[in-house]
Amino acid sequence: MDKRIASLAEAVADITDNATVMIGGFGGSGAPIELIHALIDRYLSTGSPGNLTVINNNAGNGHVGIAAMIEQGMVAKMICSFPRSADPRVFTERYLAGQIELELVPQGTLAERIRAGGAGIPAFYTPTGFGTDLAAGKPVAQFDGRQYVQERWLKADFALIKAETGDHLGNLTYRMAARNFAPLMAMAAARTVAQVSRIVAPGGIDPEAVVTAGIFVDGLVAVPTPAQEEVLNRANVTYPEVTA
Amino acid sequence: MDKRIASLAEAVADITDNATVMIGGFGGSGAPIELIHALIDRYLSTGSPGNLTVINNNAGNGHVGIAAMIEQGMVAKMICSFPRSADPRVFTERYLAGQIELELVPQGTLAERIRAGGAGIPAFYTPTGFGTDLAAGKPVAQFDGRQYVQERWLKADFALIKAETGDHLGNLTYRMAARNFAPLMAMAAARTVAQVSRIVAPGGIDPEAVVTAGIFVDGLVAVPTPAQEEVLNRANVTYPEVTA
Amino acid sequence: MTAKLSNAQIAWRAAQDIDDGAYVNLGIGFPEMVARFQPEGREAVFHTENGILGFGEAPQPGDEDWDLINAGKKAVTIKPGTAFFHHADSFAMVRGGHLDVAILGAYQVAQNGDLANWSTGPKGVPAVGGAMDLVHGAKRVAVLTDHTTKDGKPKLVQHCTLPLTGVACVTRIYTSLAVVDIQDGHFVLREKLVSISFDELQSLTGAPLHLDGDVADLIAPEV
Amino acid sequence: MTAKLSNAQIAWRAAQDIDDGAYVNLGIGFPEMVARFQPEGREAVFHTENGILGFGEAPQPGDEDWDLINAGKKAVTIKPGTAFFHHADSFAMVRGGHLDVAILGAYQVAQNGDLANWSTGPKGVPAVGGAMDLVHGAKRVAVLTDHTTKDGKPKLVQHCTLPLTGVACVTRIYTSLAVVDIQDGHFVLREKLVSISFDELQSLTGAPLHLDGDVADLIAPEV
Repeated sequence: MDKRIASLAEAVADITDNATVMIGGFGGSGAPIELIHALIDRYLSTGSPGNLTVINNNAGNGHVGIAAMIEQGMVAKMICSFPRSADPRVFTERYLAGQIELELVPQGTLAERIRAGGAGIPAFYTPTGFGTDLAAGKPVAQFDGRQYVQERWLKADFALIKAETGDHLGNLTYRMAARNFAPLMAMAAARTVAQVSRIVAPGGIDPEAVVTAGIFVDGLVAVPTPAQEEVLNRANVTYPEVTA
Repeated sequence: MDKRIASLAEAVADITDNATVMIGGFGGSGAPIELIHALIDRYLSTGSPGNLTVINNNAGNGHVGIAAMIEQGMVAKMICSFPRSADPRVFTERYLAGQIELELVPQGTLAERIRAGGAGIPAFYTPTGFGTDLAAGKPVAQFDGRQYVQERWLKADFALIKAETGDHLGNLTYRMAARNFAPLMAMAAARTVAQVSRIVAPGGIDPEAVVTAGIFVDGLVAVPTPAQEEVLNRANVTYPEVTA
Repeated sequence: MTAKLSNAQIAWRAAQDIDDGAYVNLGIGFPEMVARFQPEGREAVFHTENGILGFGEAPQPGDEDWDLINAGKKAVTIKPGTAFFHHADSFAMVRGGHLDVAILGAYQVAQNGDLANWSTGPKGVPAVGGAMDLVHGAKRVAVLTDHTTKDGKPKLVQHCTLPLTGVACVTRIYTSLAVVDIQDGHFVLREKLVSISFDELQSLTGAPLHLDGDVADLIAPEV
Repeated sequence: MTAKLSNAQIAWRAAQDIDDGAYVNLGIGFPEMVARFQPEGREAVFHTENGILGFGEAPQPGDEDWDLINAGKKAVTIKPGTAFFHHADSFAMVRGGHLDVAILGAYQVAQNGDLANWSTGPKGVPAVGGAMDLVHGAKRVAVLTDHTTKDGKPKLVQHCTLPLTGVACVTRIYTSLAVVDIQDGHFVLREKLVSISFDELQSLTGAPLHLDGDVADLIAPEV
C-alpha cells in the first residue's frame, strides 16, 4: 500500500462542486496553505470546485488560505466557531452582504461533532450552549437533574489537513499545536488528504507516536517547507499574487 | 507540583467501601497488578474496601489481579464486555451462584461510555446493540433513517491504571497494546492513580508523545518491573500466596 | 454425508475476496485463519479491537510479549507501519465505518442479515466483546460458518432463535457448502460445491435460496 | 469619579485565588493578564483550547513559532511538562470538569450566574470560540470586569439583556470595585474598595448585593 500522491494538483483533483470540505488548522497553526492554494488554482483554471461548504475553526485571515478561497467566491457556507481574525475583512464583507452563509458552533461542540462523525456517533448531549441562541431549536434533555442540548455529528466529503511526518500507509504525526482539528477531521471525512513536511517508509514512525492512524488517511503529498499563514499575513501576501 | 506517591499502599489508601473502581487492562496487557494486589492487601488487613463495583473489559483470569479481588470477596459487581478468560472459574462460580452482579456492555460501547464520562457527554447514540438483549429498555432514536440506542456515560470514583513512563505532573505514556482503556479511565474517574515503570522529571517526556495529559492523573507510583498477569497465570500463581 | 470444506478452506475462500490494502478485522477463533490465506501480491491491514492497526503474525513460542496481543489475547508482532491507540479510537475505527470488512463466526444468520453469534441462551456466563460493534461498523460484514450445526440443523435460517448480535448486518456468508449473499432480505446463492445439488443445499438451509445470475462452483484448494 | 482598580489590578486580585497546581483556562484578552500575577511559590498549569496544557510565557519578539500559539492566536512557549493534544481531547478537559477554574471577560453577569460575553446583538459578525464550553466545564467560572460599562451602566444585572453565553454558570466576579460571589441566585458581596460605600456600590449594581458575613477590604498593589 502506498498512499503517496505526486502533486498538490492531483491531491485536490477529486473535490467536486457543492462538496463539504473540512480544513485543518486553528488560525495559522496547522493550516494546509499549499493544499488550499492548489484548490484555488484549480478553481481559477476550471471554475470548479465552487459552492463549497467549508468547516474550520475560523473563517480566514488576510488574503491567503481560506480567506483567499472566500475572496475567489468558492465558498457558499462556513461552519466555524470564530469567524474573526487580525484581518477578517474578506469574510466579514461577504457575510454582511449576505453572500456567504455562516453556521456558528461553539468550539468544543464543533470538535466533538466532528469526532462524532468520525466515530459513528450520530448524536450526543452536551451542556454547552444550553439556554443560548446557538441551541435554539435543538432538542434538549435532562440527565441527573441537569439540562443538555442534543448535537448531531458533522461529516464531510473531503478533509484537507497539514501534518508533520507521514508514512506510506498514511500514519501521521503533527507539529505542536498544529495538531488541533486535523486528527478529528481525518476521521470524519469520506476522503482525507494530508500535506506533510516529510514522508517516510512504513516503520519510519514509532508505532507509539502515531497520532492519526493510516486508516483515516487516503492520500498524502509532500510539502517539505510549508508556508505559515501567520507569516504570510504579516508580510501582507495575497493569493494568488496580483500581477501587473 | 509533584504527584508522586511513595508506596503502593498509599496509592490505594483512599478507595472506600462501595466505590466504583475502573481498572485498566485488556486481559493481562495493561493490568495494574501491583496496584490491585496492594488493594487486596489492604482489604485483607482492614476488611476494606469491600462491596466494590469494578469496571474492566474482562472479569479476571486465574487467581491474580481482578480474579483475586473477586476471590477475596471484595467485588459486588462487574461492568465488562467479556467475562471469559483462559481460567474464568473465580468469576464464573460466583456469578452462577448469584454472588456477584454483572453488567455486560459491548466493548466499543464500554469504551465510548467511559470516554463520555471523561468528556462531559452524559449520553450518546450508537448503532451498537440495537435490537439486541443488551439494549433492552434503553431509549432508541432514529437519525437519517437508521436506528440507534442511547447510552449513558460511565464514571468512577477511582481509576487504577498501568502506564510506562510518567512525569511528576502526571503526564503518561503507555507500552504497546497495554494502552487500551487506561487513557479513557484516567479521564472518567474522580481520582486516578497510575503505576508506572519509570518516573521522570517534567520535560522527560516529549510533549508530542504524551498520551494521557497530567490533568487526568492524580497520583503515580513507581513499579519498575511490573508483573505481567499472563505470565503469572501461566505459572499458576495465586495471590495472595497460600502459605502452609 | 456430503463432502464439505474444512474451516481452513472456508477461511481461504473468504480471503480471496479481500482487496489489497483493505482494513480488516477478524473475529476471535476460526475467522483469524483468514489472515493466513491472503492471495499473492495482496496485503490487508489487520485491526484488532484492543488498539493495534497493522499488526503482524504470531511470534515464535517463547518470544511473546504479553503487552502485544490481539482481541483473542493471543500474542502478535508489530510490522513496519503498525500503530497503537486507545480503545475509544479503536472503536471509532469500527463504529465510524472505517473498516472495509469484518469477518465473524456465527451460531445463526437470518435471511435478512440478522446475526446471532454471542450467546446460546440464558445459561452460563454471557460475554459479548466487540462483536456488536463490529457488525454495525465495517462496510462489509462477512460470516464464516459450517452450513449446519453438528446435529445437522440449518444455521442459515428464516429468523434467528438465539439472542441477536445485530439486526440486518451480515452481507455475505461463507459456509462449508456455499457462498451466500444477503440481498433485500433474502439469501442469494452465489457459489456452491459441485458435489451438492441445489435441492440438497436448499434442504440444509432454513430459508429459501434465491438465484440472481449464475451460481459459480465453490472451489478451494487443500490448505 | 470613584477610584477603581485597573484591569491589571483586577487580574492580580483574581490570581490570588488560584491554588498551586491548579489547572486554569484564561479567556482571550484581559483575563490572560492573570498569568502574570501568580503569587510567589504557586504555579498554575495553564490550558488553552487549541491543544496545549502547561504552556509557558510569550517568546521574545522574533522567536515566535506560529505552530505554538494560544487560543488568542498569540505565540507561547513550551515548559518542561507541556503536553499537546487534539481539539476533542482539549474540550474533554473543559467539558469533563477537569479544569479547576476558567477566568473570562463579561458584557453582563446576572445575579443567578447567567453570563453574556460573546455577542453584543444581531449586528456584525458573531463569534463564540470556546466560551460556551468553558462556562459549563470548569469547577469555578470566574469573571473579570469593570463594575460598570463605559457610560456607567451596571454590568452586574438582574437579568442579562444581551445574548447568553451560559445559564447560571458564573461563581465569582472580580470587578474594578468589588469581589462578588453568586450564591443561590443572589449577588453576595465579599470584598469592596475601602473608598466606596456599600450604598454607592449598590447604586452601580443592577441587582441587590447581599451580605453573608463580613465584607473584606479589596486591596490590590500598584501593578
